[in-house]
Amino acid sequence: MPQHASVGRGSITVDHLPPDLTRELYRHMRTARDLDTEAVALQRQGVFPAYVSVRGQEAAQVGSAAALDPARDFVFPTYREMAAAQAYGVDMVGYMATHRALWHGGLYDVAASRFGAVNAVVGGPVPHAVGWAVGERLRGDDGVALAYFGDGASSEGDVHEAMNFAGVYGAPVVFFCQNNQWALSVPNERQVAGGSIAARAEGYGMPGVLVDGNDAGAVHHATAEAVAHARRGEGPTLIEALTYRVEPHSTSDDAGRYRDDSEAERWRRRDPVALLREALTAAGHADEAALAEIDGQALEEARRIRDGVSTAHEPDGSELFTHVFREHTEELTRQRRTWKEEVEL
Amino acid sequence: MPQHASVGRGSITVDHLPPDLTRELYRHMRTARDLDTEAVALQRQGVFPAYVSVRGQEAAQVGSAAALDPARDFVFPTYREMAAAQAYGVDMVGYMATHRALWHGGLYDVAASRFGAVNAVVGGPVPHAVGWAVGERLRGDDGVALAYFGDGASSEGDVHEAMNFAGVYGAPVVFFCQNNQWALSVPNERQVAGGSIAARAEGYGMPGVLVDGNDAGAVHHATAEAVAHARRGEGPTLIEALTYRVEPHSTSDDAGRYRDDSEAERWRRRDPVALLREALTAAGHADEAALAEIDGQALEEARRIRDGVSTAHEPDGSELFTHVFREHTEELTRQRRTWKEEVEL
Amino acid sequence: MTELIEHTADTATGPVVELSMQQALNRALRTLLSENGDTLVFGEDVGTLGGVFRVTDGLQKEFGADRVFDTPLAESAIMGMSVGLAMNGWRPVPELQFDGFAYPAVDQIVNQVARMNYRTRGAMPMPVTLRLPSFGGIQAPEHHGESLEALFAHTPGLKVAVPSDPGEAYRLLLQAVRCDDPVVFMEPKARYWDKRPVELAEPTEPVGTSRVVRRGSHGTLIAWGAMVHRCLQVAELAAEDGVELEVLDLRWLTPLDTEGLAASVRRTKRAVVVHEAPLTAGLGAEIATRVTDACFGDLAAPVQRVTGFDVPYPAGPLEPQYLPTIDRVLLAVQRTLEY
Amino acid sequence: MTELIEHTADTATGPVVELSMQQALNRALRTLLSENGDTLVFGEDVGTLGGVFRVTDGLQKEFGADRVFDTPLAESAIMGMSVGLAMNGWRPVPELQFDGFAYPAVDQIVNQVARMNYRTRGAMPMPVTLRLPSFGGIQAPEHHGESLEALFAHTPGLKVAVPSDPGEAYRLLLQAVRCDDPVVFMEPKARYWDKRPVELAEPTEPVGTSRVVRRGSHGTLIAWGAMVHRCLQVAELAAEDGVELEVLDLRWLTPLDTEGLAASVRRTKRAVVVHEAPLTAGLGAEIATRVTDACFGDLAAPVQRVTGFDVPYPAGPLEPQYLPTIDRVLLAVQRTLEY
Ligand SMILES: Cc1ncc(C[n+]2csc(CCOP(=O)(O)OP(=O)(O)O)c2C)c(N)n1
Ligand SMILES: Cc1ncc(C[n+]2csc(CCOP(=O)(O)OP(=O)(O)O)c2C)c(N)n1
Ligand SMILES: [Mg+2]
Ligand SMILES: [Mg+2]
Repeated sequence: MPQHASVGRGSITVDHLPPDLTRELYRHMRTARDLDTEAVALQRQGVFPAYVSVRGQEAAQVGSAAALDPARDFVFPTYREMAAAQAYGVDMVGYMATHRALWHGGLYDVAASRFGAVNAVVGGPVPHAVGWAVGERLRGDDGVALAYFGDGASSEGDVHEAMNFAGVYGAPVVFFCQNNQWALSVPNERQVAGGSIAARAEGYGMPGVLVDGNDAGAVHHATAEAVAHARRGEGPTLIEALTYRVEPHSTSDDAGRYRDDSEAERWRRRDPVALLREALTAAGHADEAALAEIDGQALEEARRIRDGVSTAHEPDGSELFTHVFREHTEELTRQRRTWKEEVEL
Repeated sequence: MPQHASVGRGSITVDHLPPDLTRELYRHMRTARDLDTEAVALQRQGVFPAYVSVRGQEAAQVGSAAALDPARDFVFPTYREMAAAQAYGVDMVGYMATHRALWHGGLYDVAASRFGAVNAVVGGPVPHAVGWAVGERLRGDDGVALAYFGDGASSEGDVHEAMNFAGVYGAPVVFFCQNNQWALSVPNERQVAGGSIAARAEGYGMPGVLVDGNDAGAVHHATAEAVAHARRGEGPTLIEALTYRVEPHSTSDDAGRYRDDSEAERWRRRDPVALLREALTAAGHADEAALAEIDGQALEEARRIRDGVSTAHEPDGSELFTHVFREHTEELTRQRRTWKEEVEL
Repeated sequence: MTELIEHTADTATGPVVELSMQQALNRALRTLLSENGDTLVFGEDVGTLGGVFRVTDGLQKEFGADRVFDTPLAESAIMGMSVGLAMNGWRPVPELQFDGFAYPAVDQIVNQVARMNYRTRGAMPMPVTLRLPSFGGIQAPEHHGESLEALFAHTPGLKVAVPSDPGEAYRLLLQAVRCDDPVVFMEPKARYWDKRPVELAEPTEPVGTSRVVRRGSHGTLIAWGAMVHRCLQVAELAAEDGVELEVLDLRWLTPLDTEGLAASVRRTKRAVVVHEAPLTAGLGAEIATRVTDACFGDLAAPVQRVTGFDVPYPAGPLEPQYLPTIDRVLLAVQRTLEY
Repeated sequence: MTELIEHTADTATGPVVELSMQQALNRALRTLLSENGDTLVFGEDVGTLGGVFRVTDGLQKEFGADRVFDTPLAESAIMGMSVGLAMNGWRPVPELQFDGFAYPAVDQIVNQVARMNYRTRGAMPMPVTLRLPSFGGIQAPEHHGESLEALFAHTPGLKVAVPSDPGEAYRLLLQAVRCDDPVVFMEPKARYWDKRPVELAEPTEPVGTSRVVRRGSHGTLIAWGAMVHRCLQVAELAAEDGVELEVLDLRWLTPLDTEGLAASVRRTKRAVVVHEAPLTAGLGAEIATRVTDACFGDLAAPVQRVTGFDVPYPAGPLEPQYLPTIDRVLLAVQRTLEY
């Protein structure tokens, strides 16, 4: 089933990809990794009330997001797509604001980024991608929608409805499932009947692709093919990127209660960032000096984002009322007055 | 894919089934057919506010329901399972009461019949079947749940969630889809991505069976196998019985607005009742005299049911309040008093 | 007898035609599809069939299957698709076939449609109008007679409109679809076939205003949808006994016209609110509370509620025993008068 | 200062232990699983993990994975499965992980769980207790701070309970699960970790009764869940100024204790209802209406409501500006006193 299997558990290859692209992938993955580390620290320091780590999923996210065209495509994320946002060019201070709980959904410009607001409803945004894609085709444009979702989300009715709609309408959607093998405390074998999410694709008459989610090059290739397929008007594709959530579900979670860390430890050894770094060297796409320079830039960028989000202004309480409606109501004006008199006082 | 294909569009065979069983199937199908005719007439006479015909689907319903054991299994119907109810032994006066709008769900005893209340939410009862089946296995009993649903229902999130649950729990469920090729005005090609509901089964790791839904013997065989499979503890099966809704969606519908009657006409010629009648004769399971006798009994039974439902008492208004709760509330007692004083007055 | 305030030929500024509500809605959709190429109409059976109530009759033929189309049978995806279409610049007008089948879509409506503009701080407006054939009175099957207005009115980010006659239906639908906020447009099924002279003119009264459909001084009947007609019947009967009732058609449940309600009740000193939904936590409570708050010193009696009972919506013969009857409303009027 | 009415060691008939609400609920589930072999506990992450709030901690180990189990991630199926289990004679106690994720299950809750007993005329009772971690106050992500009580209270066929402290949580959960009707059991997340002495005794007060948690004569504060604690803080402060407020913990939202409410307000003549949900069409309107109806002649001022605003539940720093604050409740008290 995997159409672009990696050459083995111990190494990957990026020989099939242009050197500058692979260096870009590496830069984004490295930045996301460093930012993830900073974010966990910010949570420990009490700056973030909670955080969901993307560690170990950088290849799946960066490999896929980098296969899109941020000028015409559109991404529909869940709550765990920090590395995808980074690769796609989202304002990361605005993105991380959601983890500081400054604003549900984040503070980046969703319209300009063409990257949906952080969405906490598991499965919920998947039909949005289909609607967006249907709208794109209606207008005769060639953008592609990519919906991220998890193995747990695959159980939700909305994901089925969305895939069926996409199949019926032949909509240009890439359903990108990061199967990190856990949905909070529930492993695949108690979540996914039949054991394969990619295998569901056939039932909707669309291609299903299983890809090594820790192999950035393989993910990129699979996604680029699916995007091209959709752009040509040939309809949706379902990609299952097999990866692993090496951290607990979130900083509030205690993974020791439900899984043996040795499993996570095995996957930590298949670290996608390290794998890509080695592959870059092996392919001759970058030498140690070039990689060290990227590492330095990534760390600097991660720290810039960290500082930005740590010092961002809290929204004013009046913002409670600002965006409820486009066309304001007297009732909310009255309530805003109450707020001003009673709460701000 | 069809595991029990009929011998051709023009005829079916029942050679593989016991003679008495095939006569029973015929008797139920004939009764359902006659009752359907009576029901349409009752609607025209204004006795029923509306009616949903099962004409053309008798083989799919009777063939499947007769493969169950009404003493230990449980059926979860939609709103179009009159023939299944008839074959399963449900009190048909009580069943038809739902079409006279005497009580939503019908007036038969759901617990004693082991046949769920008529359910108007498309897809809604499918997860109930899974819950019932999970409960059956927890208790160590060997009953099987059968959920009926339509091709349209296959698009609902609930049906996906139910199949995934059944797969994960290995629950003894038969998912029985009557693909009558129309969901109100929407044909399969605009409803079912990929074109096959049975093909979805693989994605849940369960057997998927496509069967000729107008071949009562084939349906019975396929269902009996699925039931045995479930009873042995081997989990769920998805059966797609390909049939056709030869009548409009309901008596309120005008099918001429969305389909050419010539298609329906072709299917009317594949009438499942006539096909079975011929097959019985061909197999030597019944001669013309025996068949005529069954025809007479069926008509008599249909008329008995018609008369029963036509003359059934309307429920008293106080019944509005009787079954809201098992443990009564003062508020409802008060409202019942209001009703008595203000409405009954 | 007091005057009956209606948009009729006398005050008309547009052509007046005799239309049922279902036809008036169809006309409004034609106007909307014509005037704005971004408007899309879709849902179960709205295309080829023209909808089970024929509200979308002929629209696919006129505007093409790109603009007016059938969906597969999945309510949550219909609303989810609406979100995505709106994010891509379209103005979706989805239909959910019946009130009771809005429940499977509640997550998308409440968690997504209603708050996407908020979540994105205005970057992703949701000019979605959900057309929802609603309420009871037609002896329909289970789940075909539900009143969900309290749920929608309680959901921040949604607006809610309910027409009570063909003319209102025409004008309110124009306003709803043109509004850049999501609107739940609840169509009273029981009034679909009711014919009236309709002025095919632009709406003139702002979103969120109620209207007085009959003037009176002894009390105010407050209603929406099919209950407006019932209240007019009550007022007619009461007038025979010399009791002059004002009838207020709320028509916008969000935003709620608190000032309009208060102005009427301040004059009449008595109010009865009538709705089909069950009593407890129904919108009647909100209205009673607002009226009481605004008119506390003026109220001669507590606001009365005449509503459905706290029971699941019943089948055929029980339906008239569940819905507010003329008698029950008259009794409530009597209670306020004799308080 | 007036007396504080609490189940504490003084009145105890069972062993008294110091427990958080989350622990008290865990104890109640152990009691329930022990006493009735038909009771099943399931939901997302309730098995191996013991629930994200640890309410089901240790239960799978103690009662086995047949009785306490994880489900796949699908709320509608969790409630749909509950219906089927109940139809097969079990007593399901499903959990939906957070309030905001009850929305995908609304169809099964409203159209199926709430009316299966009705639809089958008593043949298929639904002794389902839906445990729903609810309400805000913990700076959680979006959809983790919602108040759905108005929707549930408006749904015929459902009962709704909300504990406000550990002892109440223990007793109410016993009552809810033993009840043969479906109960939505809303657990105030903000109070999960609040420790109190809990009497592990049988509930003695019937389903549907409220309780007075503090006596007073100048006005009644009405609340449920975490807002009960807030009202007690308000009463404490008011008492310093010589204003004695009664605090009424509603605890059962359905059936609603109209008589208990009226009895208190008839004495105090003033009422303030406090809830986290948005104002419009919130349950506060129902309570205000009932109180007004029952105490019309006695009320010195209209019933005041202090509630969340009509906006989507906000993120972190805005949360305290959204939820009713002590100051806002005090201002409402002042308004009623000065009316
Ligand atoms: C509809 C819904 N139900 C429940 C939750 C609570 N929840 C948050 S994340 C999660 C697990 C999701 O697993 P998966 O889809 O595999 O994504 P992952 O966390 O592994 O990235 C759950 C149950 C939710 N956010 N949304
Ligand atoms: C959840 C839901 N949505 C919409 C409807 C309205 N409706 C009733 S039957 C029907 C078509 C169902 O088609 P299918 O599942 O194929 O069953 P069939 O009528 O062909 O037996 C629709 C849309 C409904 N009853 N329930
Ligand atoms: Mg996962
Ligand atoms: Mg069909």
